Amino acid sequence: MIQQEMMNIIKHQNIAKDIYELTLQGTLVQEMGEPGQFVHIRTNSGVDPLLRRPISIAHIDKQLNQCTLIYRAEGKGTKLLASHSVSSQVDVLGPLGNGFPIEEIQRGETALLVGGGIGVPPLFELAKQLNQNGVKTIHVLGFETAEKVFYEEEFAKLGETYITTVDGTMGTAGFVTNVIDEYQFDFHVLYSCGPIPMLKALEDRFKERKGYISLEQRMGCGIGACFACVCHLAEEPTGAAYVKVCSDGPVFPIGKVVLA
Amino acid sequence: MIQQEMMNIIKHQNIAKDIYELTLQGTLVQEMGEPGQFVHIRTNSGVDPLLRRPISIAHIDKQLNQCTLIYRAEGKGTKLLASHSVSSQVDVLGPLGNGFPIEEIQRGETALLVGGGIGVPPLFELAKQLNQNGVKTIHVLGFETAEKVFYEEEFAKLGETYITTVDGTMGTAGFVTNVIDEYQFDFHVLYSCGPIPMLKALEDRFKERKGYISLEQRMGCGIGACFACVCHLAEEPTGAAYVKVCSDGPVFPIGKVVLA
Amino acid sequence: MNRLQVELPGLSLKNPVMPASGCFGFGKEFSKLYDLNKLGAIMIKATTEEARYGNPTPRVAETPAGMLNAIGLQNPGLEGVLTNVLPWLEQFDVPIIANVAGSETEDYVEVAKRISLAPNVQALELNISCPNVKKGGIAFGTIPEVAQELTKRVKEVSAVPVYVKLSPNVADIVGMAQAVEAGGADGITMINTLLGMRIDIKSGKPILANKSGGLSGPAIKPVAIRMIYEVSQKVNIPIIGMGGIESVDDIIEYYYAGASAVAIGTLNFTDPFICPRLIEELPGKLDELGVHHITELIGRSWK
Amino acid sequence: MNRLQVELPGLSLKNPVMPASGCFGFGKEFSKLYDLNKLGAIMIKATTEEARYGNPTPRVAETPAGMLNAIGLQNPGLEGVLTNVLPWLEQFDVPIIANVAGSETEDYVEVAKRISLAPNVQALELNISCPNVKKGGIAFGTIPEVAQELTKRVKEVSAVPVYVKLSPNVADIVGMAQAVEAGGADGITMINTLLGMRIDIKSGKPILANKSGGLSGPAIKPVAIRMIYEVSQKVNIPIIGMGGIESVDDIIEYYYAGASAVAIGTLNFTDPFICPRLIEELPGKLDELGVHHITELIGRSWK
Ligand SMILES: Cc1cc2nc3c(=O)[nH]c(=O)nc-3n(C[C@H](O)[C@H](O)[C@H](O)COP(=O)(O)OP(=O)(O)OC[C@H]3O[C@@H](n4cnc5c(N)ncnc54)[C@H](O)[C@@H]3O)c2cc1C
Ligand SMILES: Cc1cc2nc3c(=O)[nH]c(=O)nc-3n(C[C@H](O)[C@H](O)[C@H](O)COP(=O)(O)OP(=O)(O)OC[C@H]3O[C@@H](n4cnc5c(N)ncnc54)[C@H](O)[C@@H]3O)c2cc1C
Ligand SMILES: Cc1cc2nc3c(=O)[nH]c(=O)nc-3n(C[C@H](O)[C@H](O)[C@H](O)COP(=O)(O)O)c2cc1C
Ligand SMILES: Cc1cc2nc3c(=O)[nH]c(=O)nc-3n(C[C@H](O)[C@H](O)[C@H](O)COP(=O)(O)O)c2cc1C
Ligand code: FES
Ligand code: FES
Repeated sequence: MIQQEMMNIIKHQNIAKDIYELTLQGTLVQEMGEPGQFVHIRTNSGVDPLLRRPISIAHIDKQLNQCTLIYRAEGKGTKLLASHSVSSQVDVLGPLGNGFPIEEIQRGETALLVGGGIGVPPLFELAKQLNQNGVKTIHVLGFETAEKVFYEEEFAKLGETYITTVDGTMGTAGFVTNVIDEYQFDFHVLYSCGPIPMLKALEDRFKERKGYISLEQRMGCGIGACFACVCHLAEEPTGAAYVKVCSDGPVFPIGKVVLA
Repeated sequence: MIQQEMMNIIKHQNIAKDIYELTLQGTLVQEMGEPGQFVHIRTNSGVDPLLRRPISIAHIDKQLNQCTLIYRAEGKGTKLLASHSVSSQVDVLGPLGNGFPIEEIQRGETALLVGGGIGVPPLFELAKQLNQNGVKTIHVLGFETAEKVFYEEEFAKLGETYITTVDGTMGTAGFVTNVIDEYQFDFHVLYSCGPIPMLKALEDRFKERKGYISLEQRMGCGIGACFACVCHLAEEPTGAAYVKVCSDGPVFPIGKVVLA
Repeated sequence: MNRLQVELPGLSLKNPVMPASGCFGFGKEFSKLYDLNKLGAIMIKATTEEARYGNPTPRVAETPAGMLNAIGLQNPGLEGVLTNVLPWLEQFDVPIIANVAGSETEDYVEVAKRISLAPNVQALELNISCPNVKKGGIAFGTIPEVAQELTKRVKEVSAVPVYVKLSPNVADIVGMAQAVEAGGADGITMINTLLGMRIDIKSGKPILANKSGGLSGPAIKPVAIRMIYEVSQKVNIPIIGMGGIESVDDIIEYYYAGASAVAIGTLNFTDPFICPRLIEELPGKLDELGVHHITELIGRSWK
Repeated sequence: MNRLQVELPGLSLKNPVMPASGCFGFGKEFSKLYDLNKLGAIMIKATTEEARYGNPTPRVAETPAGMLNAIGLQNPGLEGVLTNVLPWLEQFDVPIIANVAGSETEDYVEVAKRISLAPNVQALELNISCPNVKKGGIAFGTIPEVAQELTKRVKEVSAVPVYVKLSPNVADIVGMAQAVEAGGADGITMINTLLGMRIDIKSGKPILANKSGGLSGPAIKPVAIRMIYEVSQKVNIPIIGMGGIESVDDIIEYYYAGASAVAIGTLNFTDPFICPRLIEELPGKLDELGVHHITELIGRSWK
């Protein structure tokens, strides 16, 4: 069930250029399930900024009632969020949306996880849950530049991990697709989250394969009421049919929605 | 000279119901002179609240580069200000306006200081400076109720001090004028700051005497540029002549301006 | 006696707080968060004759103390609303105010006629901010004669009282209000959004795919208060006020200005529990103000 | 070459940033804070024929991300401005844009004729938001024909180019802009304030003594951007844009929308050093955007 809670900040640190890791504690964590869900965070108590910010859940620890978010402090809201100190509280609405279906892959099979930039965080909880289920995970993670890379070691502990940077300052130079095209990984299910061009490149390559992608969209409510975040369905790209990223997604099967 | 400075919060505490004492440090303190000047404080970094808040200077310590403000956390801005913690910074513009003329009274003479509510703070620095000049000060301080009384001991150290509370929970029940009418103090100069009805009552009683009152007015700029804070002159109550509370005041001689 | 009970044409409200149209969908999502029976009423999302997908995304952009939206009246169409939405809402003991939109007078008339017959629809809210296709895209809501005529036509067919929702994008709001009153409106709801735009610094293009959108939220509250203050003194029909409400103080301010009930839009996104929270806080506020019944506050600023 | 240099009718600006009328007095107070020579220009406070005290106080009220003002055009009158204010400003190498106001056409004409002859007044800014006394208080700025005629009359007597300042309180801002262009305006400044009100919860009365006032500040920026975006595509005269500017990003947004220069109003109160600060930050922003000269940005959102 969706809850609203003033969650306690347990840890809050800068882990790469403009990238922050935020650990929150509260009973809302008990409602979290699938990897790939997100929370909607109020970054300020006033009305400026007015809207909440959607941030994926990167790690869940139900025992401790804690979850971790990883976000980039870029605009007004996320910069304000970054200024919150440990032991203060933030207003969190969640968990929201539907995550990556982990039951779609069997023990012993291999999952290819492809993330770009701030699309990487939800893949961490996904990798953990898949590994717990005995699924082998291969991680291909793309970043802009070395100083923006995060969690490479954490991922490496869970499976083969390939880093790419656009400027070649770490790992393979170029995009995640460079690694994918080069290594031609053998996998059963693809899971991905990242910028639209990356997701499109993946769809082009793997449209016949089983796969799930997580989308971003500017949001109002985050719960399905305002119709800010709709996408057309691929089967009816100009019709009245739609899905909402916030409540039907953010994760959809490859090829289901029009990537605009 | 008026300066803008990010001043350090050295001390910040709740000293009575909704009343906070805030000690700031910065070079701007060196510009402070007359008691009764004020500073214009930005209570937030964003645009909500948009305007600065005018707060009187209650105490100046040039040696330590520190000044103290006393304010009531009531509305949006002052409540936000109250949430600032020690060692954080606030954006201060000041010192602004013209304070109480202390050279208008001689060593050995007596000053009657009358304050109401959050009009009391500037009288504290005034009392100190007058005492330094060898002027005797009598303080009549009015509050709503006992739990909102502050600085009664600090004032008592500097001279005879009478407290009034509207509900009679401390000191004389009623208004400052009750004490004034009862004791018929002998004084050379009156100095006062507080709500308009109080100032009017004082003007009624002492219009022939030498005295100075400090006014409040909703402000835009605080520096004399926006004309938000004007008052008519008593000699020409409907003409085009005016004074600005922020830059000509906030302190005016008794009888000079129309109290509206 | 219920201190928050408000009687308006067609609407017997247990309290005067309702979600504004378009900010609450058709109630389904919020019904998972709290009991919709707590609400005074529900203004459902605009219904048009045909189903609409609406505008391309991005459809929202944030602004200082506000937001822009250009949803484009996405809705399942009259048929869909009648068969799926309204029957589902019947489980709640809450009057429904159906927001009616269209591109031509005939659309409005058709939707109004049929939707007003639904058992739980107690009033219509005519969204006259829509551009009129036949008149070259000029909004119905900016020309008094056009708004009056539209109101009249809808009144002729509606089985329930008709509230007209005024657009603030006009020079003379009182003229508009008087025109719809003359057209037979039973009440007024105001304000709809102000027209606005935000441009992305990186791309140099408007953030909204639709380019411009409607500005809502606390930023527009002073505009709404001013308009309600003026209109309430010049018409004899009640006003449901909206625009940036975020606290009980805001509700009181709307009452003082001249509103008889209020709606909350954008703030449902920031705080999804805002409606029941403010309803709960209202009686305490009345105590603080020393009034027994909320209706005592109507128009105090000018009475 | 100066990357910020902008040439507009009558105005050769070393940079396109100037304080907006009414938010900077006549410059004296700010001259104590920084060197006014840094400014692109100064839009001085409205001048009327006779000296005015203006409205009773309170004259300002804060709103979410904005403020209301009802100063009421307080000023020392034409004579006072000519003898005291303008000569004092001659010490600065900054073009002065004189804001002209009145209650009747004749007032505007008289002020325009004489103030335009002052050596440092390089342009006039016609404040057409003032209520027209003869026309029953309807603002000049809400009726295109009236605005056009006023512009024409002022143009006939002015010794310098005339910019007309548009009020946003209209349904059709493009129509207004085209009317003043047809009247001979050399440029447009926009936007003036939106009409708004705040009511005090304790007293139940409007906070402003004047009841309603003009809404300014970041809250109105999306309205201004939308209007400039529309108007700049439909007129051939330059626009000086204003409304809630608080950062260089905002300046860039105004340029993208179609402005050729910008003015900063309310934010001078929040940050009295904002004008020189943003002027200093602008070149770095141009580098970031990869443009050499600021004029390259004009109208990018629609070009
Ligand atoms: C389902 C989902 C999950 C996400 N998970 C993460 C995550 O784990 N880590 C992370 O760093 N970011 C994540 N994002 C992106 C993140 O929401 C935006 O970067 C953030 O909202 C930008 O806010 P701001 O204050 O920095 O920018 P501003 O420019 O101040 O934002 C203005 C408005 O635009 C919206 N907006 C701007 N960029 C985006 C965007 N890319 N996607 C959606 N809305 C946007 C904001 O939410 C806000 O309403 C996610 C987005 C979605 C939709
Ligand atoms: C010269 C001067 C000196 C002052 N000194 C002190 C002091 O030492 N201690 C203290 O507690 N208060 C003082 N005040 C009053 C103080 O400025 C207001 O209480 C404060 O601005 C209210 O802000 P808020 O955020 O609580 O209220 P809000 O309701 O959020 O304020 C909204 C707007 O109204 C203005 N406003 C509201 N009340 C007043 C008021 N009484 N006077 C002026 N503006 C007001 C605010 O500045 C703001 O612009 C002084 C005022 C002036 C003019
Ligand atoms: C996302 C969104 C969608 C809206 N859709 C509609 C609509 O379909 N019909 C309508 O009359 N008003 C619509 N509105 C306007 C609101 O009902 C309301 O009049 C306006 O937003 C002002 O209130 P607020 O500031 O509380 O949001 C919409 C507003 C928003 C923010
Ligand atoms: C206190 C105040 C006084 C103003 N006085 C005038 C004026 O005399 N003439 C005028 O044309 N505009 C006047 N304005 C409007 C501003 O020049 C500007 O158009 C408007 O405030 C929008 O810009 P901003 O949001 O940056 O303030 C005034 C605005 C404020 C806040
Ligand atoms: S964000 Fe409101 S429906 Fe998705
Ligand atoms: S507050 Fe601006 S002139 Fe006094």
